[in-house]
Amino acid sequence: MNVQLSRRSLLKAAGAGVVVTSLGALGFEAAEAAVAAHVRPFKLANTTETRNTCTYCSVACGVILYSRGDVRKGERAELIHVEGDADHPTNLGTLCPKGAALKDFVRAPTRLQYPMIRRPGSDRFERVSWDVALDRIARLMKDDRDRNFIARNADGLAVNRWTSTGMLAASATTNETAWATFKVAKGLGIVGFDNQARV
Amino acid sequence: MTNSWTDIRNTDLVVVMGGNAAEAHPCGFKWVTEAKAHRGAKLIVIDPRYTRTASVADFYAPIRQGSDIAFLMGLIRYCIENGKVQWEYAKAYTNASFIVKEGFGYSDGLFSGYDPEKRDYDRSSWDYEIGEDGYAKVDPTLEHPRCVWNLLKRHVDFYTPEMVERICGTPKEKFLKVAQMIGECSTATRTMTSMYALGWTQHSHGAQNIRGMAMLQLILGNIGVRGGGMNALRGHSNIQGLTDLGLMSHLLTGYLNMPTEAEPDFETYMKSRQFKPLRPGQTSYWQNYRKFMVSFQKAMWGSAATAENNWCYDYLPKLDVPSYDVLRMFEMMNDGQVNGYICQGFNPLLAFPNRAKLTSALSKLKFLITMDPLETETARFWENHGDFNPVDTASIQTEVIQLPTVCFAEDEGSLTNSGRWLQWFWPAATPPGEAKHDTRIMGEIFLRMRELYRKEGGAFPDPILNLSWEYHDPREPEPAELAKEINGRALTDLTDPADPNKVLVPAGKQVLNFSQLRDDGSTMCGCWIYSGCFNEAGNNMARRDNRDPGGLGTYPNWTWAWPLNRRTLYNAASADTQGRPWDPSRKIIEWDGSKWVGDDVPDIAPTAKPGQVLPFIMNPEGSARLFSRGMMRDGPFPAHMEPFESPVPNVLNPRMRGNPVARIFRNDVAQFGNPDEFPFAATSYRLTEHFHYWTKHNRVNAVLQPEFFVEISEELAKLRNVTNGGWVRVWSKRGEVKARALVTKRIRPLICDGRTVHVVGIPLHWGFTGAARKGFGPNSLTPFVGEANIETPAVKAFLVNLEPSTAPQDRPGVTS
Amino acid sequence: MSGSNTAGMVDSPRTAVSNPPVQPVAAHFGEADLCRRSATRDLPAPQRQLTPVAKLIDVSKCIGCKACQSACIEWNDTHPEMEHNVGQYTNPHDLTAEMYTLMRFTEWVNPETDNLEWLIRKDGCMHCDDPGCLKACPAPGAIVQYTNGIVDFIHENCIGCGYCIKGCPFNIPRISRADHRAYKCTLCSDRVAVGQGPACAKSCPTQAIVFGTKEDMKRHAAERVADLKSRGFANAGLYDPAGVGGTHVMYVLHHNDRPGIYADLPENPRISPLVQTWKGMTKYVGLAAMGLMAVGSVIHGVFAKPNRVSEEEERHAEDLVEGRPVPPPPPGQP
Amino acid sequence: MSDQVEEIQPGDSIVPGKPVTVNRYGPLARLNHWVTATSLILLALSGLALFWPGLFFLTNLFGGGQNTRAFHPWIGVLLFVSFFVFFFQLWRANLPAKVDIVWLSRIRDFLAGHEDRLPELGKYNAGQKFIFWAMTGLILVLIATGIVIWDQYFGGYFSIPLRRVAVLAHSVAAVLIICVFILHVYAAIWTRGTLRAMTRGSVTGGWAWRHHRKWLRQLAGRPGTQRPGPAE
Repeated sequence: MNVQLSRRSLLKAAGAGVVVTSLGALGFEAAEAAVAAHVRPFKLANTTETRNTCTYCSVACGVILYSRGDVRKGERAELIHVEGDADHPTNLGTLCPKGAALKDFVRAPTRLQYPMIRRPGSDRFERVSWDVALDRIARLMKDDRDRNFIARNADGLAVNRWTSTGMLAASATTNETAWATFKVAKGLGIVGFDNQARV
Repeated sequence: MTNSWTDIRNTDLVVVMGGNAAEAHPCGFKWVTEAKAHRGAKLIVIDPRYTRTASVADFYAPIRQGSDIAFLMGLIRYCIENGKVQWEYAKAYTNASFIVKEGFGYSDGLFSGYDPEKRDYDRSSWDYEIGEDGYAKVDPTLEHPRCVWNLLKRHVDFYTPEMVERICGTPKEKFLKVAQMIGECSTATRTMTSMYALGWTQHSHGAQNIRGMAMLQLILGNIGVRGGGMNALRGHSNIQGLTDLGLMSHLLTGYLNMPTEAEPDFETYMKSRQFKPLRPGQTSYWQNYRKFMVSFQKAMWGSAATAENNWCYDYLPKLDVPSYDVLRMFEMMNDGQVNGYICQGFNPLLAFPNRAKLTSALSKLKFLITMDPLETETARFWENHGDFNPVDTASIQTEVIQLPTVCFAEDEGSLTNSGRWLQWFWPAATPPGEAKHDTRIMGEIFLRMRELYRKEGGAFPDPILNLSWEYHDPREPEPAELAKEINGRALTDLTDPADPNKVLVPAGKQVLNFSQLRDDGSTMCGCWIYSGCFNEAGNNMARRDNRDPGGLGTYPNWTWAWPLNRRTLYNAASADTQGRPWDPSRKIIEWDGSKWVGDDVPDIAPTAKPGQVLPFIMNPEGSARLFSRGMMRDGPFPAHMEPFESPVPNVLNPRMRGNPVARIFRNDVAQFGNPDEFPFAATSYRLTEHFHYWTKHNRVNAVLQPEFFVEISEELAKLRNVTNGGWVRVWSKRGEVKARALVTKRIRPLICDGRTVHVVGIPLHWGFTGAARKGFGPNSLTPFVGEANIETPAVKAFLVNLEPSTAPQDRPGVTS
Repeated sequence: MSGSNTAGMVDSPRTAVSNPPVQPVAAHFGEADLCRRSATRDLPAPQRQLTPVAKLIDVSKCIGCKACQSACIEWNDTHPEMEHNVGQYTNPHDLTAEMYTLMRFTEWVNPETDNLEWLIRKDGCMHCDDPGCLKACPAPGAIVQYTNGIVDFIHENCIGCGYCIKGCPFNIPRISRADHRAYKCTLCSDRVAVGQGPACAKSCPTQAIVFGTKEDMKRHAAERVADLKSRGFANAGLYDPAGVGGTHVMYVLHHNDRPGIYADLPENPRISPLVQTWKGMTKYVGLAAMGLMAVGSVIHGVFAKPNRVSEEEERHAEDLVEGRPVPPPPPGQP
Repeated sequence: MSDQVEEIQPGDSIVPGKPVTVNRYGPLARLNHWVTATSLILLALSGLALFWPGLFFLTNLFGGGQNTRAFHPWIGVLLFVSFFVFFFQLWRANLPAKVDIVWLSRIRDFLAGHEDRLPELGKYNAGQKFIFWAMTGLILVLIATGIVIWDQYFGGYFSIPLRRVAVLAHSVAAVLIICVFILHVYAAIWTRGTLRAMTRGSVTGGWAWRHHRKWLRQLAGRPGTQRPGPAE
């Protein structure tokens, strides 16, 4: 973290101008005079770089994610910056206003963290464990499938349709996730199965 | 896209119509500005609004939303009339010379065989005359009155520049300027590219918009060449991939189709698909359908799929309707016929039309499961947010389970971009809290259900119990494992048909690509068009060699493109009937006397002689279709159709509303508005500062475009006493929104058929969750009707009314 | 990136030819390369002259996507406020201490063609060769200029007086309400110092913003101007105003004959004569005046004998008070 | 301009004795004077520090540049308030009179110490009046322009061109007021016996007889200031 940043955040914490000015009186000025006239230290020093692809549109710009920590080494890693990949033939390192701010998408305060259940009629979500959530889902789905599965049509023809539960697949998940999702959904006989391509 | 993003740099003329590339795909648009700067290319924008793309265009022409077909047919008429046709290409590579059956006809905007009761056509007359030899009859001289070329000439004759102006509101001289610029691209050495997106697809006649331009491109000889093609700018990072992998109601992987009730057994299903060539010596690649289908079924059910049980053909659901698309599902939901719904990274409450109907439908569910990295309006559809989501929470009995997933930064795998490049990426961050990979969630749900079926039995458990699920950790299949499955492998030694002792692929090894797939169950392959992405050479999607030998933006060794790492589709059409490139300076491949060579993978058998084997190998004709036979529900030629909500009647046939064969549900008809009540023509679109409903969660993008607004002309503002930056209420037959008014010179009233048409522009990025200010989406207003062939919601042209108003109110105690 | 420059198919000058380093790198320039330092008289002459750099903003290629704003916020970790929509695309509505660059949108109907032109200009520090902010700054070392032309604010030395605002011919610097220091575009001096282009230039999707040596940028601008002229923009040209000694942020304008239409880009920017006088003459004349005043007094004090009250005058006063006769007022006085 | 200037002000009075003393300034006036004087000095120091880079080191007196920038305007406000309280006490006695012209025309005699050649003066001579009105005018200019360039609170209210005019005017006015200040201080020192007027508040009878005889005569002429009673 470079001096100016730590300084500025400190100031934010300090808030009021009075506090700020008094910092001067406390000799804060002198303390930083040393680094003063130097350009800001380069903030990507000692970060881990990872090749990734922008999650938004289908130009699929190459991006480099800079993080503290390295997930490949099993460490906890925190994303600190995102930049276009200069080696990528399509975007040549450039990014659009969305891509350039990918970091704040990943670190949005509204990122979901825990499974939640909203009970019928309730006005709130309640946190539950993954096991509770997944068991509940499996049960709800099986019961509905068993109750409403259409094995044969009027003419006695095997049609094996499950129409009373539907699924919308994501548009930003990987092909690999899509294939796994496809297998499960079609395997269960879900016909109301669609994705963003329709929109 | 038939071409790649980087290929756009090779064009001479960019036509952006039905899209807004600069705004929605800025980094891809770079190649337009490069072509302008370094090839002297020109850019034309045709749009109801003067967009960001228009701001850097050489020429801008306004058009009324939904009237594109008339404009495009007008262009074709202009080209034919003024000899702006690449004759050698059009004659050799299109079905211009094919003779159409007796009985095919067209009048009052309708083709032969229309049944108003069924709202459908009997398409039997829309086909070629077949000779005794079983081949389609052709007249290379193009003199036969019923040859496609002459039918086309007659069909487009109606669309004179005057008629175009009358329908589209585009001033005649502006239309002619566009036509003249486009006409220049009919020579072999000038190419034009078409960049379009949802501005064309989201109409009840969306597919015909695109066909219109495709036909024009064929006439100009611009398909298969560098700097040409039809380039659909897909919206999401992997929407192409999910479509390729068949995550749709009517599809299986690689554009194989879901069986229907009309195909009770495997052979019947097969018969209607292995098309025989319609002309001598043509490829008709779909003859390999069976290999792909069987390999796919082996990938699904492994050893359970045998020749005896038709490779588990019965396990596949059989459709009784064309598709259980999203609109149909929400209609059924609203009817109480759907109990459960799973939204994986999807926010239908804002994405689909008629929000009031969506809310009512979701409220009738027993359970809703959402998987997402972010809060979504859908997961909280039951939560009251005052005007922004006026629901009675207590009365909604839906159980909602919200599951946190990772996002790209914490995930690994491949995404398929608009140019069909499959690009592998790696994780960089630790997921927040307890967020999990989608693969883990799907795995866990599947394993739990399989376990329940093992223990309890239940309705037709076989496809579940036998689903092939052999992964290192069944709870969470690894991306590489899945990718290898998609590529396919040999299940037994694959021997050379010529020499049984020669093993081409040993059992258990990855197949090289789909050319090695078999229909005898000896191979498995998840998605044939992706076969080759992860073979014995390794993960080709992870390749990062960005060298460009030809210097024309091919990048053959950068990741991997489907099919077979081919970068330009139909590239065999980039050479003439002798195999010489139309434009040597933009060569893709050429015939060296014995085989095709060049820096892209030929889109034709490597040794197929030019002139004999035609380039459009997926078609039984071998040529491209100006006349699409019975392939489309709404006509073999595009004919002008108005939106279901239009400010003017259809000049071809005033009794015709919208697309005559588009599916509409009874209750929705009552919700169509008329111009007397809703005088203004609205359209919905994206802004460059935001991505759908995602970036409103991002503080930076929220700062760059903080608050919902609608764009109107100075004239309309005057008409309704609206002040710039003030609040307005916009309402349709289906709902209302309150927005800030942005009064602009970039929108101007159009004169269509003698009436003034005011356009209202409604961006779509706001909701009631996230960092940006609370707002509405246009889907509170849009009609619940889909495209006639593919059911894409028609949300680009509808009617609204507008008046000054007060600010919307959040629920008591919340200030927004 | 080898590929895309072959076979005569050159693309635009590339701001980022390589990805940023992640291993620690020493800055390529620093204190020793200052050619100007605010409120500092005897600044040691730099030992070397860095190649002048420049950012070229080609307004004719700009699609107004705001990637530059986004990249700027992210690189500098600023937190601009979320405002309201007030009927315009320009957001935030003005430069702030947290928003160093801004797309300014102007809808202009060209009187010659009657066509609408959507003029979009990226506003921000122009890095003048003769920086008014630096001239006006009273705090030693708060504003510096490197020999490559970058004008940088050294916030630790800034006292928040706002003189830079008065000195700037382009109305760029903004004072932070949080820490009372002036902020503006640094031309990403920290990136340039390790061989990377500014964040905005790197992100720019259409490469309307490019960065390089000033010479290269002028050459590239010439090509762009030629292209624009060929497309009918007879007055296309390069905006590199001489009034401030030229700038290290330049514009290619389709209508270089009237910069004013691009959200009031100054026709002929120069440091205000008022500021010149204030920082020049006033300073010297003023000090002289005060000096003379002091010296004059001293001299008078030395040569003229002090103005003392005599015994006699005390007596007169006593007499007056006691009522004894005293000298009368001189005639003609009450 | 008239001669009917009210020379005597509340609090002015003679105290008989050897020597006679004359009360010239009450405690409030003196307090005002010194508050004003102190703030003027602080303003000069902080102002010069921001005006002349060579004097920037003076900011250390205030705890650094940030503090100097923050304090200077507030001291200015203090000066303004304090001076104007002072002003309302003195302004009448400082109204110009005919005699001031005569005095000015013979300023050389004054500087040479021949006050006997000058007409008898009231409480203030023309020089003192000049200082009084100069201070008044300049302080008004300084506070007005000061507010225009006080970015922390008024940055948004004034156009940049106006702020440029203001900052120039502010510095010119500052230079002038410092000159006036020097003049004032020197005169007080050169004219011996003056300082005690602002310290003890009184001067000697002789000082009054020499410099402001008319004022003294008027005081003496007032009932109650006659010779002491028999009690002495």
